Amino acid sequence: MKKKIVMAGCSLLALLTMSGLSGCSSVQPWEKQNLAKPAMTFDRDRLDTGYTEHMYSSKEAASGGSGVGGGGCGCN
Amino acid sequence: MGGGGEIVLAGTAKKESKALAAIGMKEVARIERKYSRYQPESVVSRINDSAGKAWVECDEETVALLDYADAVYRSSGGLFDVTSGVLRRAWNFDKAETPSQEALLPLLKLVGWSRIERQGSAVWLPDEGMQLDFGGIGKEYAADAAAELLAEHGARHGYVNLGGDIRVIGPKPGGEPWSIGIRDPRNPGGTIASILVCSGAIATSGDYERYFEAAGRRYCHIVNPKTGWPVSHWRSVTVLAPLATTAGSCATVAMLLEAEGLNYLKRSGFSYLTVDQSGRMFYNH
Amino acid sequence: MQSTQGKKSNRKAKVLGSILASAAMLLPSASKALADTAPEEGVVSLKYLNYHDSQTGDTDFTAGMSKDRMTVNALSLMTVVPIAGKWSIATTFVEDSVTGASPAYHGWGFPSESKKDTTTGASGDLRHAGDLAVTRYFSRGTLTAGASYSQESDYISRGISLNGTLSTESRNTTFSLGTAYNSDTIDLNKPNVVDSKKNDTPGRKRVVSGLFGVTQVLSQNDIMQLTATYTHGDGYYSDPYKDPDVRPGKRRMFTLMTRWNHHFDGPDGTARLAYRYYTDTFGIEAHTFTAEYVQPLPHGWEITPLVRYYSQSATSFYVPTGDDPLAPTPTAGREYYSEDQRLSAFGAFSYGVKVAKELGRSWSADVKYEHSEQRYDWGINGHGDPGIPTFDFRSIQVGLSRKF
Amino acid sequence: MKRFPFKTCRAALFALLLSVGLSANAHALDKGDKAADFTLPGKAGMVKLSDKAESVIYLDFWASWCGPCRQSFPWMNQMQAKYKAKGFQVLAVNLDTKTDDAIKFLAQVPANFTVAFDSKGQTPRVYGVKGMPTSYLINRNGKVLWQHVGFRPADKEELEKQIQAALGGK
Repeated sequence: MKKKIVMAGCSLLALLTMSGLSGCSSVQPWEKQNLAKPAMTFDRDRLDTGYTEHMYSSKEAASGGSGVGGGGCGCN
Repeated sequence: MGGGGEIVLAGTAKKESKALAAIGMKEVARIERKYSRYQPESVVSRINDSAGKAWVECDEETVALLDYADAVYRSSGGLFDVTSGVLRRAWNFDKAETPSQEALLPLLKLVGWSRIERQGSAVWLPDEGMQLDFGGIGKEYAADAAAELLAEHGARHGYVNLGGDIRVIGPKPGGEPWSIGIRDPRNPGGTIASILVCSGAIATSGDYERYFEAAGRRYCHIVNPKTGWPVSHWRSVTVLAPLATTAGSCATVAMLLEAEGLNYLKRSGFSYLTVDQSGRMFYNH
Repeated sequence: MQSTQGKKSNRKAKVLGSILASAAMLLPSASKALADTAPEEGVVSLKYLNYHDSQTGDTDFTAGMSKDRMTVNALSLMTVVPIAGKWSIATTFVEDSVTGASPAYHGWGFPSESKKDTTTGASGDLRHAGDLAVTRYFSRGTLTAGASYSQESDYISRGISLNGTLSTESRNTTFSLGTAYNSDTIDLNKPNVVDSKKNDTPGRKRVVSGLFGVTQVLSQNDIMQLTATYTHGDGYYSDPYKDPDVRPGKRRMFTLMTRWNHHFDGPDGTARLAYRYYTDTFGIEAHTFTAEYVQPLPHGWEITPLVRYYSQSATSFYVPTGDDPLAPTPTAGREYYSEDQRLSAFGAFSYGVKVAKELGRSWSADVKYEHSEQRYDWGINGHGDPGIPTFDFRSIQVGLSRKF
Repeated sequence: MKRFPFKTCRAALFALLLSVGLSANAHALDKGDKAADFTLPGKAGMVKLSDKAESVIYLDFWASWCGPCRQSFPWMNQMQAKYKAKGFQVLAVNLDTKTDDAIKFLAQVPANFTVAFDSKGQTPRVYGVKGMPTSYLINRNGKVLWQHVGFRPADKEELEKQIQAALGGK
């Protein structure tokens, strides 16, 4: 059962990225005013993300996903 | 503005050079007449006479000069102040005496470019007795104006020299640069260096132009508007810049900034040569 | 008023005016403050967190099992210093203090003669953590080396990491690759450690993780990121303060995270959606959906409502509560077992809101409230343990930051 | 405990990586090309590139939302002032789709050089702009000397040397 899900995940990843690259018309550098807004970036408020990820990973079994590294803790 | 003036032109027939030089000199005389404190009907006198009384409308050139004075005031952190000419009343270079604090205080109250009010092309000096004095700008500006005028009339080789502030119109006819000597601040006849210049301008500000010595100390005509006392760190500051107006102001501001003057010159990006009181030279050329 | 004589002198005045204008431009400034170079995006920010969780027995099966559990107060400081646009150094310091405990076993902490009442299950003390990251910027990529350290009375964690990104020439596609190594040591001879575990194998854990990601610009208003991480951990996973609690000595984890940000031209708002798939060798499989909507408001205000849904399956060695939630469940014949409710199957809904305010060009302040509730029957990954009472936590964050 | 199927997943990921071609689009102005002329609205009246033919031109494509562009303005002011007398001209072409964003930016950040507005983004297409900002140095006879993508404080020294070189060699 697990095997199927993982395979689905990987192929989804491959499919989406392929379509992403060739499919969309490439956005010119000077057309990126909206993409440059802080809200559109992925690591916006590191301290907020730090606390939030720390809270949820110490109260749930799943953790990580957006990055690697960073301190571990004995949160039990 | 005082100080002698000469226009050197080369590469054209004598008669034509003379005519061109006359045009240049006429321009210098016009500016001197218009902005001299000594001429009663000059623009500066009219503004000073209306101090504390009325607004004075100015023409485009005067407005540009006031804007420039403001730019230099801000660039020098308030030390280059065209209203500080009034302090000269306390410093009489013939009597060779330092003024008392009581004599200085009332004059210091009349100094303050930031208190000048301006509306469009009109200007207002708030207190009676306040005085504008373009002495630190006028001479170099006249050199630039004359050089631009001559260039417009076809002059290609030569320079305009007003009391040591020189604006080059173009190199010698063969393209070689002019060799300009920098005066030795302590030996009137001698020079301490000479610079080869084929474009731009060179201006010097020194403690040897008008000064007196008392109790072993030299008091020159460049006065700090905040303290009312003359500066003493540099014997002379020479600056090479694209325009004589800029070169002159930078030299004077460097003198006013005293020890900090060297950093100011480094930040300006221009070539400079300074001599401190021990006679040591600092330059980057 | 001197009248200008005719057009010629007017033109001349313009020429002379331009001399003075360009002369003014050439003047350097006396004080450095005058030359206002734009900030190079250096940042100093401070963030305070207050976290509180509690458990409520709101089903007839868990009646009476309501209890305040844990409170955490934390303060963190981050500085990012750019150097000539080529480097940047980011440091973060965190200090948090924990009071109260998570349950040592089912029904822990409730008056019942049948159980031996151990006093606390969590370190009621201070934790200090810090990390340093040095980033080198290239024309189309970055390289970041990081080091982290975290210490509390019974747990020390040290880590190093290396992350790189590379963009295509149009900068519409960016690949990221990362790896990290973490080494944790657990102090097993603390007073509250369960006696049977005092002589366990040394309390050490080594974790190596890798990351691969692709960020793709889809349109002027859409950007998507796919990140896969793989973590390989070996060592002491059991919880020294909990009994019965014996967990496997190794854990492999895999996550696949898809993030999509969409900007709406009309309200100038931004929707931020994310889905994370998680699976590991403990038998956990979890789905996480988060959605935020950032709405800028006049006078520098910005409001961001957020919702989150999380669901996880139980680990293969989770010991469910028997017919009496307060009684321990026999663990005979099991190699690994744990009653830690975080290993049971459940679902969780969270909601929250963050309000931020720009104060001038360089200061900004923000406040964030978030509440999350876990219930055994809200999950989509298999049946939960009805003996686990509903668990809630709420957090308040207050932040202040300055760009320079 | 079933074996975890990591191998298959990792293979899929690497296949993906290899198949991604790093596309470089064809047309762009290269070193030595003739700078394409253009006429755009400026702060006061129209701005034509060939009007500045006699001088060395630092053509900079920028936008109000771009951080490095904001950092390049004080430096461009300084360069314009310092080398103006030697016939050096900065021409900054704004690419904001909404020009009043640019006006708001210019009210905050002083620009003592010529600014032109190209909200349709025609000129950057012709010049093959790759990132924001992108600048071109054009010598006195209209040839593109080089193209520089991005702006970092560490670039200032090198850029100024190039400008001096371009000004020096008539």
